[in-house]
Order: sequence, then C-alpha cells, then structure tokens
Amino acid sequence: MLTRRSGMARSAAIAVLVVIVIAAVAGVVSYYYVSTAPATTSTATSTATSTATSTQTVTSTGISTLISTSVKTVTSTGVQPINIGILAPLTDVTGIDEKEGAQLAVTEINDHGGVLGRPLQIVSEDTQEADPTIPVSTGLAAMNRIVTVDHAQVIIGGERSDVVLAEEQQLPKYKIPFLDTGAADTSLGQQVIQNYSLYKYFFMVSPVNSTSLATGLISFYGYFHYVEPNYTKVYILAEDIAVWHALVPVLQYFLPQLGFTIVNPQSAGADYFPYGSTDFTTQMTNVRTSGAQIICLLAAGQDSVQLIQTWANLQVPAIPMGIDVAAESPSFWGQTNGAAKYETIEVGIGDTGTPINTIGANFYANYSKYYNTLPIYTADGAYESVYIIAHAMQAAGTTNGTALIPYIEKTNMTGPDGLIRFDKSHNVIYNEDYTKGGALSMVQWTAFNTYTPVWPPTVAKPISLPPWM
Amino acid sequence: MARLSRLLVIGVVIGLTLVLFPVVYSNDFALTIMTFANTLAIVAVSWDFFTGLTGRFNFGQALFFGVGSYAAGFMNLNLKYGPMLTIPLAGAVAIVIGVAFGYPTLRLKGPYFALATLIFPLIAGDLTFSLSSVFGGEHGLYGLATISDSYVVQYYGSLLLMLATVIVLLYLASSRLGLALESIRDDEKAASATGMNVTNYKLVAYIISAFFTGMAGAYQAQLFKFVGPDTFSSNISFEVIAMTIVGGIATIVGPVLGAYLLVIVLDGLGVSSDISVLTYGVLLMVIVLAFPGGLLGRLKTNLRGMRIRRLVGGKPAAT
Amino acid sequence: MVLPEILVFGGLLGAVYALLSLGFSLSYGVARILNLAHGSFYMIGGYIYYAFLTMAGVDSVESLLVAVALTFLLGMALYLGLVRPVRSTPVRVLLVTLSAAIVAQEVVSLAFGDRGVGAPFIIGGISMPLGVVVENQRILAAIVSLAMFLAVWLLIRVTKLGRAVRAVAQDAEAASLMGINDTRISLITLGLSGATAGLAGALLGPLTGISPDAWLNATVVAFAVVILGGLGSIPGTFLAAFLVSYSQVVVAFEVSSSYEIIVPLAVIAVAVLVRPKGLLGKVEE
Amino acid sequence: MIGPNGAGKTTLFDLITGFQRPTSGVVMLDGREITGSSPNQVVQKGMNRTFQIVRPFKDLTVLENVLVGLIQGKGRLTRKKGTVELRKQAMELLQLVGLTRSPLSLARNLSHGELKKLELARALSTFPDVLLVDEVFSGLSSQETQELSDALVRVKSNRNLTLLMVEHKVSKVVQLANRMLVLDHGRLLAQGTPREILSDQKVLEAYLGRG
Repeated sequence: MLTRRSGMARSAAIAVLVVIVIAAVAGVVSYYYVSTAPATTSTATSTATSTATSTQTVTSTGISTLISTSVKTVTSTGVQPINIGILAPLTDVTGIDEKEGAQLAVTEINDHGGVLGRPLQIVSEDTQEADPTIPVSTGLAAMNRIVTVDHAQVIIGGERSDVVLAEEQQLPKYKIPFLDTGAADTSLGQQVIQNYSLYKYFFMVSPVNSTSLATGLISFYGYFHYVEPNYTKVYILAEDIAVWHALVPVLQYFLPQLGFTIVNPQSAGADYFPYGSTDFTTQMTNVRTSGAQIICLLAAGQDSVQLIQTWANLQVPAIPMGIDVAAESPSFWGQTNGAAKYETIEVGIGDTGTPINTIGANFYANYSKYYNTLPIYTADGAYESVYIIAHAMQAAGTTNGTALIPYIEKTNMTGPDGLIRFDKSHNVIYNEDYTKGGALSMVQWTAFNTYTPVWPPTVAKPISLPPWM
Repeated sequence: MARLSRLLVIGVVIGLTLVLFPVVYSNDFALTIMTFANTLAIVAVSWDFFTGLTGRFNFGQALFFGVGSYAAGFMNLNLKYGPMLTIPLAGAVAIVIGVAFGYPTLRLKGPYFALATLIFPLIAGDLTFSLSSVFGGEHGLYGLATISDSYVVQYYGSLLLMLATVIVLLYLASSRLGLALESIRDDEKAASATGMNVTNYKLVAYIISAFFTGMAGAYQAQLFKFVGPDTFSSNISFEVIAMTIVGGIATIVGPVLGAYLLVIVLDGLGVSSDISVLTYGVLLMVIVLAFPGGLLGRLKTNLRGMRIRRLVGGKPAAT
Repeated sequence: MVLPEILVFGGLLGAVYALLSLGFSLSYGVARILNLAHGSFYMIGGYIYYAFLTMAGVDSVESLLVAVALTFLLGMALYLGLVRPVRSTPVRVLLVTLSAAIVAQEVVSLAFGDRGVGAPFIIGGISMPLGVVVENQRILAAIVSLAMFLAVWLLIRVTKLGRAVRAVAQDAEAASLMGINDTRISLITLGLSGATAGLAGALLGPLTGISPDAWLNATVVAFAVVILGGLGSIPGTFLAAFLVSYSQVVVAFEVSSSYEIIVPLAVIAVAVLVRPKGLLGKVEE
Repeated sequence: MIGPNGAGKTTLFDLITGFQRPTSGVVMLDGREITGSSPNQVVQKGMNRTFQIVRPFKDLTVLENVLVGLIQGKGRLTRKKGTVELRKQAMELLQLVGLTRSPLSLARNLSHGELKKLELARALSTFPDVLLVDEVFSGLSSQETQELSDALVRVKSNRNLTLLMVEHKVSKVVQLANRMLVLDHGRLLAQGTPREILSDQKVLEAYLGRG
C-alpha cells in the first residue's frame, strides 16, 4: 500500500514535469513572438538614420524608377512593416554579408519611402548550414520559424545545395517567394519546370546556375588558349558531388574542341575526391605525374583551402583555373597562408572588386562605408534580391506571395552583376555581356585580399603563372 | 486505478498532454518543433531498447535512421509507393541492414562492438556520395510525397508513431524478452548458463531497434519531402544518446522526455548550433557524473514491477 | 602504377598514425579506459599549435612543445575530472569521454569558428625521396612521430615507471598489492596518450588542416589501427598503423580517392570479424 | 571432487560445461557426446553449473534471477503454463535454497551468503540432471556454510539430480558426498568413497606434502 501511494506520488510528479516541459515550448514560442519584431525594427531604423547621406548616390541609379512610383514620404511609425526574411548561416561570413547586403538595400529603399507606403524590415534566422555537420533539419526549423514566427513575406538566402533543395520542398506549403543567392544547382530550377504550380516560388538570383558557370568557364578556357597557346594539358579535379558530376561531361566535351587535351589517368576522365577531404597528396602527385599544365578545379566546399595549400607546398607545375567557392571569400588568402596566389577562379562579374556599372559602384561605396569591409559574393545577391522584391511588390500592389510570382518573373533590372532576368526555370539568365544578362568573370589571386580580373577581355589583365611552372 | 502500473499512469498522462497540445496551444512553429521531437524520440527510445536493455553500446543509431530515410525516399521516387506504405517498408529494410551488420558484430566481446558501430554510419554516409547515381550525392532524394502539409496532421502522425513505438517497446521490455536482455546486460556468461542463446537475443533486440528507427527516418523523409546524407550524421547518433541519458537509460519512457527537453533546447530556442550542441554535451557529462540513473532513472523499478506482474501475476511476498 | 609514391606517402602517413593510435592503445591496455575523446587531443593539439604560432607569435618549435605540454595536462585532467569518478563502469567511461569530445569540439568552434584552420609549417620546402616530391614538413612529421613512438615504447619497456605500467596492465589488483599506485599510473598513461595524440595533431595539422570535428576521424583512425593491432598491444599498433595507411594510399592511388575512407574501414570491419583480438592482441574477456 | 589449488578443478568444470573447448578428449553426458557444445546447449542437454565467484544479474530482482532460468532453461516454462505455475516454481526454488530475502529486492543488495544461495537457485532453475557446484562454501561464515549445506541436502533429496561439487572444506565433502575424486595437476589422483579417499596415502601426500 505504502509503496503504491509513493508510486502514485511519483507518477504525479512526473506528470507535472511533462506539463512543465510542454509549457516551456509555449513559453519559448510566445517569447519569440514578442522579442524578434522590435529588435530588428530598431536596428533597421538606426541604420536608416545613419544612411540619410546615401540618398543622393542612390537616386542617381536605376532604382530611381522605383522611387518615383512609390510614395515619397512615409513615417514608419504605426505602419505595419514588410518583413524580408534572411535565411542563412548567420555566424558565417557568407551569412553575415548576405544580411548586410540586404540591410543596405532595405535602408536605401526605406529612405525613399519604402514599398507600398510601408517600410521594409529584415527578419533573419540562422540555418547554420556553413557547418557541414549540421543536419538539414536545423535549416528547415529556421525556415519554419522565419515564416510562422517572424512572418517573413519573402525569403532571401540559401547556401548549401542540400539545405536549399530541402527548403525548396517546403515552398508549396509556405507559398512565399524564395530568392536563392548561394546555391547554383541546376536541379533547383528543374523542379520549377517539372512542377511549376508547386515550385514557382523559387528563384535563383545569384550566382548564375552551374550550367552557365560551366559555359562561362569554357569560354574563358577558349580565351586562355588564345593568349597562352602552349598550355593545353588539362587535369580535371572535382569534388565527388552531384553538381560536378553534371558539369564534368560538358567540360570533357568542349575542352578538346578548344584545343586542350584532358590528361586524367582515371577511367572517368576526371579525378573525383571526397567532399571535405583533408589530404590531397594523392591528387597532387597524380597531377604531377600526368604532366598536366592546368588544373581544372571544381570545388564547392572548404576542402579547397587544404587543396590549394598542398598544391603550393608541393609546387605542382600546373595552374588551378576553375570554380572554387571557398576561394571567393577575401579571407581565403589568409586561410591558405598565401598559397592562393596564382589560383584563378570564376566569380560574378560584380564581385571582381572593380564595379561594372554605377549601381555596382554605389553598392560598393555604401557597403564599405557602413560596414567598413568589402562585400563578398553573397552580399550583392541579397542586395539585388531586395530590389527585385521591392519592384515586384510595387508593381503588384500587394505583398501576397503567390500574387508576386508573375511580377518577379517579369523582373528586368540592372544590378551589380549586370542585367537580371529570369528564364523558365526561374534561374537568372546568363550572358557574357552584362548588359544582356548576369555576367561572369575570372579573377586571379595576386595578393592579400585582392584578386585581379583576367577575363572577360574587356576587363582583363594578363595572367601570371607560378614561378615553378 | 491503483491496480494500474505506475508506468501506465505516467504514459497516459504524457499521452493526454501531447494529444491535447495542439488543441490547447495551436502554433505552427511549436507544432513543427514537437514533430521533430516526436521523430527523434522514436530514435531515442529504440536506442534505449537495445543499448539500455542489453548494455551493448551502439554509437551508430544514425545508420538505421539514414537507411530508413533513403529506403523510403527511394521507394517513393522509383516505385511510387505512398508514405503510408514506405514508412513500414523502410522499417523492414532497416531490419535487413540490422541483420547484415548485427549478426557478425554482435558476437564481438567487450568494446569491439561499440567501436564498430561508430564506423558503419560513416561508411554509409560516404557511400551516398560515391554511389551518387543511386543516392543523389549531396542532392539526396527530393520531391518526395508527403502525408500532409498540415502541421497538425504531421504532429499527430509523428505522435501516433511515437506512442506506438513506446507502447510496443514497453510491452517487449517488460516481457520475457526484456528479462532475457537485461540478464545479458548484467552478466553475459551467467545468461548463457541459463540456457539462452545470447547472440540471438542481442540480434533480436538490435533489429527491433533498427525497425522503429528506420520508420522514424522514413517519417522524417516524408515530412521534409527530402532525404540527404545528413541523416547518417553522427550528430544524430550522439543526440539520441544524450536524450536517453538525460531521460534515464533502460527506462523506455525516459528518452521521450529527454528528446523533448533537448529538441526544445536545440531547435526550439534556435540558439547557435555551437551553443546548443555544447549544451547537450555538458548535460550529458553532468548527468553521467552526477545522476547515473538519469533524471528519471527511478522509472526502471516500475518497468521491473510491471514485468513481474506480467510474468508471475502480482508481486509475491517474501518466503 | 605508382609504386614509389605509394611507398613514400603510405610510410610517412603510417608513422603519424602509429603515434596517434599509441595513446588510444595504451589507455585501454593499461588503464582499461576506452577513450572516445582520444581524437580530441589530436584536434586540440593542432589548434594549440596553430594558436600559439599565428596568434601568440611563438615560434613553431616552441608552439609544438606547448601543444605537447598542454595536451599532456589535458589528458591528466580528463582522467582526474571525468574518467576516474566513473572508472568502475565502462559504459559510463564511454559516455563521459564522448561528452568530453562533444564539449571540446564546440568550445573550439566557438573560439576558432566552424571552418578549419591551416597552420604554417615548421620547415618549408620539398625534397624528393625515391623521386617522389614530398613536403619536408611531412617527412619531419614522420620522423618526429617515429622518435616519439620509440621514446614512449622504451619508457614502458625499460624504465622503472614502465615496469609499473606493465604491472598494472597485467593485473591492476596485483599491482596495487605490490604497492604500485594505480591512480598515478593511469594518470600518467592518459597524460602520455594526450601528449602523443596532441603531437600528432600539431605535426599533421599544418598538412591536412584541422577543424573542430576532426576529432571523430582521428578517433576512428586510432580505433581502426588499434582494433587491427589488438587493443593494448604496442607492436600490434605499430604494425597496424602502416597497414591502415598503406591500404588507404593504395586505394587512393589505384582505385579512387572516393573510396579512400570507405575501403580501409570496410577492411577493418572484416578484420575484426575474422580476428576479434587483432593481429597481436592479447586475449582478454 | 577435491584437490589442491591449481589442480585444475574449475578448468575441468569450464571444459565440461562448454565455457572452454578441450584441445583433446571428449565430454560425454549420459552416453551422448557433448564435446564443444556452447554453454547454453549444454544447459539444454541437462547439465548446469554454479560459478566459484558468483555472477548474479545484479540489477535484476531475486525473483527475476530465477525466472530467467525457468523460462530459458531445460524446463522451458512456456506462456501456456501461465503465470501461476511460473510463480509457484520460482517461489519453490527460493524456498529450496532457503533464500528468505524478499524476492523483489535487487540482487546487488544481497549478502555474499545470499548470493551463493541465489546462484544455486538460478542453476537449479534450468532443471539440470547434473549440477556442477564450484566451491560453494568459499568465503562463507560458519552460519552461512551450515545453511547452504542444509540447502544442498534438501536439493539432493527433493530433486532427482547428480551433484558434482568442487570443494576445499573436506569436512563438508565427507558429510555430503557419496563418492570422491581427487585431482592433482590435472590428473585424477584417486577416487572412491570418502572413507577410502581419506585413508589414501597419495592423497595425504598431495595435501600434506604442501602443508
């Protein structure tokens, strides 16, 4: 009897514990309701005041069209702001610059009266996707929070293609536009074509999709063969991931036609190494023994940091020229202890450090003014995206996600990377000429925090080869 | 009422609270988080069923989670099976894998099994890349069919699966099987001296654990409409260990509460991964050092009381 | 066919693997401690070297010594603070070392970020043994590893302390009856395994880069080596280290680096099933 | 079976019950060869043993400790037999060995003497025809020794089985055993009734020689 009573007491106690646990969830969530909104508004307005000076520079750009149509003066007090959601790895440089780039655009737009008479406001959630060990579910939880708790009316962000693919799967549920500014995977756009009604919410703003990246790379190789006709032996070295498996055949088809010979010993005609490898002596030895003069490098992960160091340490007589996402961030030089010198990589033409148009120029000027650093490739993507949304909302006269889609599809706007238009797959259209589409550039690392454009010819400076070649 | 086992009382209380939750407090984000919690709770409970009862440490529960997810994704895309079908089938596939890995390794003495389980998910994770034609590499498998886009439906679905898992495993743990497993945990040699084939019993426990974990993986696959290599990540294996230790090992019910606690800390609060993982690392450390039985370790005695009642009908008095 | 490359790289890597695995084998063989946090010493060693060299501006050799010293202390701290209280129950030892590894990983990534770091070399330049181009750092790493491995081995073979260590390894109870302080021996053993793994990390870190989650792979390599050589057998560890490294390099060169990681693990999984006690493992229940 | 330390008594038990494989020779159990069978097979064939150092299921209750054997052992009390039968058998066993402690107390809380009784009860729970008892009296107080030998006497009378004991306490052996074997350095030194053995010269040397 005694034992039984104590037993009941225990179960009662545990029952209480459970209830407390449940209550905790409720508490957490309601906490989020109250806390997030004011926090970000205050930051938004504070930067807004600090950027009053930028008005002049901005109105002189292509955005003026937008401003003229929008209400000139709006007091953000009392008006319900439009929430622009930033879904990115906020503790990582890519996410930080992403948010700052978007914040810059928001500030500029709010200075000119916002959109539909309402100010824009950044809400952000951390997907932590820069850390490869973090599961997709973390990103999806963040996405859910940004929609259902922060009430974002549009999402800008994305970096790791598995996370973005998973996020794309959720769009039919949330029915709000998702502007991808990180992942270049073609399969993202394929979804839109195959099942438009479900996935029409997805748009790839920057970079151009991986196929276009390959196209750009190939035309660069053509140019390189013209300036350096003696370097023709190419060794294809790529991470063992699906996006590269899709690109390599394209390169294997076109490079020989441009006069190159692919010297890979592997049966696949390309050397695939595990994503996240740390030891590259095998690959670099194979490159050397294959007698290659060029390493056609395809790397999306941080592993290239180690790859390039091994390349430099072993003084492999072949120059790496290709796509290397990690190498696009300015910190790469430091990460590799300077080994990055001579590596030549593909970037958006807006990211070469030398702006191609006034918008780019102003973007660079304002960005470095407010944040005292140079933007990396995610920043201008986010910056452009905010303006795309602002235009669409202004034109549609609503913030309803589904209603916005046709207007986003009609986007015809100039940004730091060139003209922005979307194709059937909702990918930004690529064109070598930045006045006709999103353009690319090849840049070579030359010094700390600096790479110089070596392609397209319009901006090209001569390529320098490592002394050990 | 007084006749009911304490465990049942607790179970009912938890059950009711969870069933009523969406009615009392319907919030999309909270529901999503609770759905995650339910899914992970299934994995934690299955981990506890094998490791808690047999004492053989499995550091690779993610193996079954990933296998289940990919099996479900593969069947949905290529055979066009719906979630209702893929979830149990994924469990079956997990059983096959469980036998394939368990049969040879479970004979290993001492630490060798524990260490071997550390390896298997790593191999599987790498295979998803090397065999990207089948597993889609980093793309994983996407565009999967889902049961529903409604948060409430998904919540109840996961809750149903979770409660079913808990009840079944509780039943088994308090049965003759559970008794055999616990005797193996306490002394394998003595257990074999009672005439049981120790390896077979361990294998049975292993594949039961695999089955439910596989279904959990399949459930997440349809919830996300996506399966990626991250389903094999050792994070998952370690998380469920922490959850079980927090809730109390070999209690079957404890891991559920552990799962809720940790998921709320990790995803609910949305703190940075470093902080949240740090949190469960420290939590794990503190509990292992300070509360060997976990926060709810005392439930163990209830499990035992329940078993005794079932096997010999009521508690016998001293002789 | 690239025989010389396989010979050279496999050999150089094997030496470091041997050092990395030595402590893992010792702490089980002597103190019966299965230390899942062993790889953390490797990871932390790499970071300490990096931090002192690039941030504190200490010169490379000194940074190396600091790394060894600190990981030695960490090893002892791990034993006193976490392992000793739960020593009696192996399961809790596994758990507590696992939690230690998780905590270490997150503390490091809070301090240095999730992205890995690559520290500068101790000696730059390349040389060409057997006509294979190799960083001098890699050769140095191998030589130092071998030296350290032999040093520890001798320590255990010839010194008075070593005799005590072996006595404990044979039979802890008997040893304590003979007046040997089991705790002190375990303490030193964990310190040593920390220091050796830390040194391995500091030596290999600059070559492979080092990231907060590097501990898991390091633990797995150590485990693979030790399981192949037999828990607690030093000669077995030495032999197995080269088996693992060569199998990796051969696969990488002859098959594809995509299977570089998988194949050795699979090989080991099989080896364990065929010979659970390892190559030279001593039989224990 | 008696014999000086290191005579190989426990080893012989391990060989017979399948815990060690003999390198040569065969093990026969009433006519059938059982060489190299695993311990659980040996139990199913009707032979079981107790361990010199007791190995209880320490986190299980006393009751469960015997239930395992009743369910798994040669008796195989299936579910059909029902809870009542199982309970009856279990309680009988506990009474037989005279374990008065509450059947619901955890084995880890038992005294050394009680553990020895539990060990015996668990071995009996598999209904062996042959029971090997390994130094059951070692480390017991005279009080506990008495209780346990009484228990063994009860077992001998109530259960139809053969007891093979390894024992140092020669007095106890004389009291309990019908036949005695003397083992020394793995060889059978002598066998016969207790009286014959105690008057055997070789045996005295084997013991007294060592003092």
